Amino acid sequence: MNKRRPYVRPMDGWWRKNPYFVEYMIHEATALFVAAYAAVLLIGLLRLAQGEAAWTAWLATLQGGWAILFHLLALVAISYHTYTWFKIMPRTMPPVIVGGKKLAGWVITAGGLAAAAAASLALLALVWGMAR
Amino acid sequence: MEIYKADVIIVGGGGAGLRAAIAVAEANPALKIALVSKVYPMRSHTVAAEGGSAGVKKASDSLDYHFNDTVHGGDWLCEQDVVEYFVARCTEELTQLEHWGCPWSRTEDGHVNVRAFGGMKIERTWFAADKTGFHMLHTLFQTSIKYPSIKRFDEHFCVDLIVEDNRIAGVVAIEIASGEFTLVEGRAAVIATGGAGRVFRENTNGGVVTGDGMALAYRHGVPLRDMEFVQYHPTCMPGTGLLFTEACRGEGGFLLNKDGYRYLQDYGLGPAEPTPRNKAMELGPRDRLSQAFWYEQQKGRTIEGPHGSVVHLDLRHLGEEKLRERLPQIYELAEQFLGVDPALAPIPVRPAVHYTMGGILVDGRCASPLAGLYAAGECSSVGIHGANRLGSNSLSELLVFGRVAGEEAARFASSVAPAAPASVLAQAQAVEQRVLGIRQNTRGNERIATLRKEMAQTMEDGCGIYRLAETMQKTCDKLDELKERFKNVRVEDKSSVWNTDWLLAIELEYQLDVAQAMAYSAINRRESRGAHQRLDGFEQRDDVNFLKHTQAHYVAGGAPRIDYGPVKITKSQPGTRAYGAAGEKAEQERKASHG
Amino acid sequence: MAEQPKTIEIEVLRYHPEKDKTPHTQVFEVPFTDDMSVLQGVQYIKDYLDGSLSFRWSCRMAICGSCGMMINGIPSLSCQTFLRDYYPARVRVEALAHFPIERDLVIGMEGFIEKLESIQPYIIPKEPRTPAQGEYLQTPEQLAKYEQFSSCINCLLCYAACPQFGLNPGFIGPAATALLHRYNVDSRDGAQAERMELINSEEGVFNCTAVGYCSEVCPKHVDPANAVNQNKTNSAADYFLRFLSPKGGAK
Amino acid sequence: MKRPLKRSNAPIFWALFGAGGMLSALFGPMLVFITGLAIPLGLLLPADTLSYSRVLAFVQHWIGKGFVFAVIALFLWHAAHRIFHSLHDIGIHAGVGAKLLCYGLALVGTVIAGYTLLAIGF
Ligand SMILES: Cc1cc2nc3c(=O)[nH]c(=O)nc-3n(C[C@H](O)[C@H](O)[C@H](O)COP(=O)(O)OP(=O)(O)OC[C@H]3O[C@@H](n4cnc5c(N)ncnc54)[C@H](O)[C@@H]3O)c2cc1C
Ligand code: SF4
Ligand code: F3S
Ligand code: FES
Repeated sequence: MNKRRPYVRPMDGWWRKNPYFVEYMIHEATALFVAAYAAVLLIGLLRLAQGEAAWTAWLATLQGGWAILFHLLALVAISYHTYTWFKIMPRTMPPVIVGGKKLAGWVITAGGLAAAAAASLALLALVWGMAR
Repeated sequence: MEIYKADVIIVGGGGAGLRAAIAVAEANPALKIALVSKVYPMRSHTVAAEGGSAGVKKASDSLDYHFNDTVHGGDWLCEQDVVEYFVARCTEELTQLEHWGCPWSRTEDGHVNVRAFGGMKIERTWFAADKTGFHMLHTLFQTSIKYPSIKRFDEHFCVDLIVEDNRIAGVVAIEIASGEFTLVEGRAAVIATGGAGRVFRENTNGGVVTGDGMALAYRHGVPLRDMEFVQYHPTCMPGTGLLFTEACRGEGGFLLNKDGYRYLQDYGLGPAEPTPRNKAMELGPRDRLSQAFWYEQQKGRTIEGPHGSVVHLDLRHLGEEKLRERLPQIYELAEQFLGVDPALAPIPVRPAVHYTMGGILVDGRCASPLAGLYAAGECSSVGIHGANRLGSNSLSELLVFGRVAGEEAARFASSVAPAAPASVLAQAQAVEQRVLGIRQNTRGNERIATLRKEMAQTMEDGCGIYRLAETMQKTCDKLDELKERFKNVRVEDKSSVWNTDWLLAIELEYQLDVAQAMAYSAINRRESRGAHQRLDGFEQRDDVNFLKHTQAHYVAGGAPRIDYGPVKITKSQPGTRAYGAAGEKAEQERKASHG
Repeated sequence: MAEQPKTIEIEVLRYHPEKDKTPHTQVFEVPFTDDMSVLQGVQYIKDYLDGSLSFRWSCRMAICGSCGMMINGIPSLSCQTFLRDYYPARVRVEALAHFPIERDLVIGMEGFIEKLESIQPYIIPKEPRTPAQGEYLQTPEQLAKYEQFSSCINCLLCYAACPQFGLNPGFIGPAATALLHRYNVDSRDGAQAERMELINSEEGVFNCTAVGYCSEVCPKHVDPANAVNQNKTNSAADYFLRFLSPKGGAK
Repeated sequence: MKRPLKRSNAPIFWALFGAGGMLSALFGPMLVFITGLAIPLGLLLPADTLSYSRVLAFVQHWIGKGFVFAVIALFLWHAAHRIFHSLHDIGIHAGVGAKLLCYGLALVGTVIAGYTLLAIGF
């Protein structure tokens, strides 16, 4: 008679048990802000389609306290998303060989963050240029 | 009891066992193979081998050189016809392993690279960074998965062989996960259970290296040959015994005493040169290096550490970059276990038991005197190591003789009919009762750990680097006493599932048998040769009386019976074993006299 | 001895299938020295305090892969983790997470072995060759492409680190994928397409949400997360390109 | 594994997730800053930057259309994928339901954005 009786441990609350997982859940949660921000833009787009008055009204709502607060939080969350996105990049990308040597992880992360900074500046410059 | 009907049984999933299993599968895909191992194959101790595996590779090298290095290194106690076969097969086997995916280190143009190793005249050691055994074992294990005829019994602990009509008929194993017994029937069996280094206190071996297969064959009347020859490796971690591979010295490491002096030059291994020269100084053979350590210790020129005397292995001059590239694992071991950065500080080292040269007596085709029983790898004594193994010969041995054992076992299994199943089962049930008895014994009061520690200590005392009749006798007596006390061993754990307490007790019994064979073989060899060095009037090699193999025979309830067998000499007459400048001179003279 | 010998407390998660319904913890006092690994601590318990404690170990040098345990909640090789890093606090030792506990610190490994067997972990040569023809040429650069992925010791720490494996034990998981990838990128091998089916399947790489902790705990710097995630790209390419290629990619 | 293997259709969602993740990592913070903070608060940029005519012109150009569509759709797909997995992570195995909800919403958003952009014309 076989006396084996393997015990399977439950997974409940696993994400609370290790700081690494807590961090993971936080960066996953940034998706909520990405979604919400996309929704805000979508509403803006709909308002735009409805004509000038609707659009201006939408712009005005963006000036409300809650709207500002939301965008502040979204800014933090999505910036954090940017940071973590490039932080795991070395883990998700094929190795980059430069001069016979594998590029170190931090170089890739730094490169990604630099690209994000460049893209942001370009975007800002573009909008600024259009506005003038 | 579960019954599995195989054709060929292989006990041991290390390098030798896996190579044998593949050989059977390739020789005859119709044969059913049972591969029984007490650990998952990739946990076998082959995994720990660091340095490399020998096979003639360079144009400047030759089979004769490899032959001579091996026979001289073995102090002429080798079976020379077997060595000839061996050196001729190494390169093909290593190449085969390359085809199976082994990540050998390469030269710039894509060929397999070779490095220097102790006692080897020309660089011929194939290596995969400093994880050679690891890569060989995983390559073999993963390749074995390709063959559907290999049925693995992982984590099955073999407790006995079944012999019927004077030939092998099966093995009995415990499924560790359930504690249930399995009878594996078969017409041929290969034992590939590895060495027995853990009968000693400080050793480089893994917990699984307990000589089980040696004891199994021994108890069934197969002699253990040359068991007194136990290799000390000169550069091990004090305390744990973990190994710093010889490759450290092959790459150019120095051994220094407490004055920072390369003391090996005082022991006929000089001259001391800044870069490694084959067969000289730090690249001398292991027995000589370990012996030199012992003398330095006697002279008070070693360094005292918390785990005894040490000397320094100095790698600093090689620089961090080279160390990280060529010896990455060594680098990490030193950093983590000792807190030493080898690029900045020397590593404290001392000799520890490393390898059992002797083992199950088999002929050049790996056949033991018991029909159908074969052995390969460290558990066997096929005759290539003699009185002292050269580093990097044993990994090649696993391949060459693992294959031979597999092919021979396949041939034998195809040539005979199975034994009568009823009597085989009856025997197996008797084995089950006996082995369960060890667990169920409630009267005992001896702790397993205590007996084990006493055994390991007495082996170190009596059968260490240098030996004296008096201490060896003490060891023999102590082992007799321990065997007596073993009858009262207490297995605390009475349960079935994963009862490692029980397995440790069984292993201890195997170890005591093997230790006895070693100690009695040692005390009876009244000469000094290779790894067996005496200081009690037998300091010289004695070819007149002892150019022969010791054979220890099991005697139930008593001391082993020792007798001797001849040594096969083909083309190398015993000469002086000299290294360093003296060795080169001796070789010149030998050449000159041959014209 | 002038100094009072020091001791450290080791808290062990025990489970005995023949007696216990669920695991429970037990605390042992173990003599402490500076150079003792957690494995040595646990061995001390077995040798002198409680012979019934079960765990796997062998090499003591971080290469055989048997001694993985959760040490203070972190998947670790116990032979390579030192008590001095916790002293004087108590150390908690448990069986590797996400695996069934067979007993005490011993986990069931069959699932992993099945996965390993399923990935065809052997060279299926691009151009067959006999030993007489000598070795395949492989430059150090070609070797470097797979060497890292070939250094996996099957210690399973990465599985104990991967919540996606915990949530779905069918997931092929980090180490097996790393080994699969090791063969795919070996210049001698020509069977990437055959191995794709598994990568693409529901047990395959898309179970991974790039948690990345697997690579964090890997004692051999295999970076299994990298193997898994590179194969997402490969799999996606295979998924979309099969419509283009006449043979339809992997089936 | 001997049993038949079922091909996962995850690559579609994963590709959208990855594209959205990359786009939001590169432009997300600055977009939020511009539309949500700089303009409403009159920081850095003139208050009329997003005047109706300007935005309309932008969205009527095919580049602008493309950008707006990509941002809204890919952000949604990225988020949907992550949220779907996180539900699984925290033990809500709503299975098909959760999948439909997450990806369904993303799909609806995508369709609305596409339709509206087309409706706005060129
Ligand atoms: C640290 C170290 C470094 C080394 N470096 C080198 C080197 O650089 N070059 C070189 O040539 N040699 C080296 N050696 C020696 C060489 O590695 C070994 O001799 C060789 O690996 C032994 O292989 P094996 O297959 O005979 O046994 P192992 O690999 O030890 O395998 C034994 C197998 O038998 C099984 N087994 C044992 N008992 C039982 C039982 N009762 N029931 C079921 N199964 C059982 C085990 O599970 C295991 O699978 C080194 C040795 C050590 C310890
Ligand atoms: S990938 Fe790393 S952590 Fe995972 S099993 Fe292999 S060695 Fe262990
Ligand atoms: S932790 Fe698991 S989720 Fe992926 S990156 Fe590693 S396999
Ligand atoms: S005991 Fe081998 S890895 Fe720890």
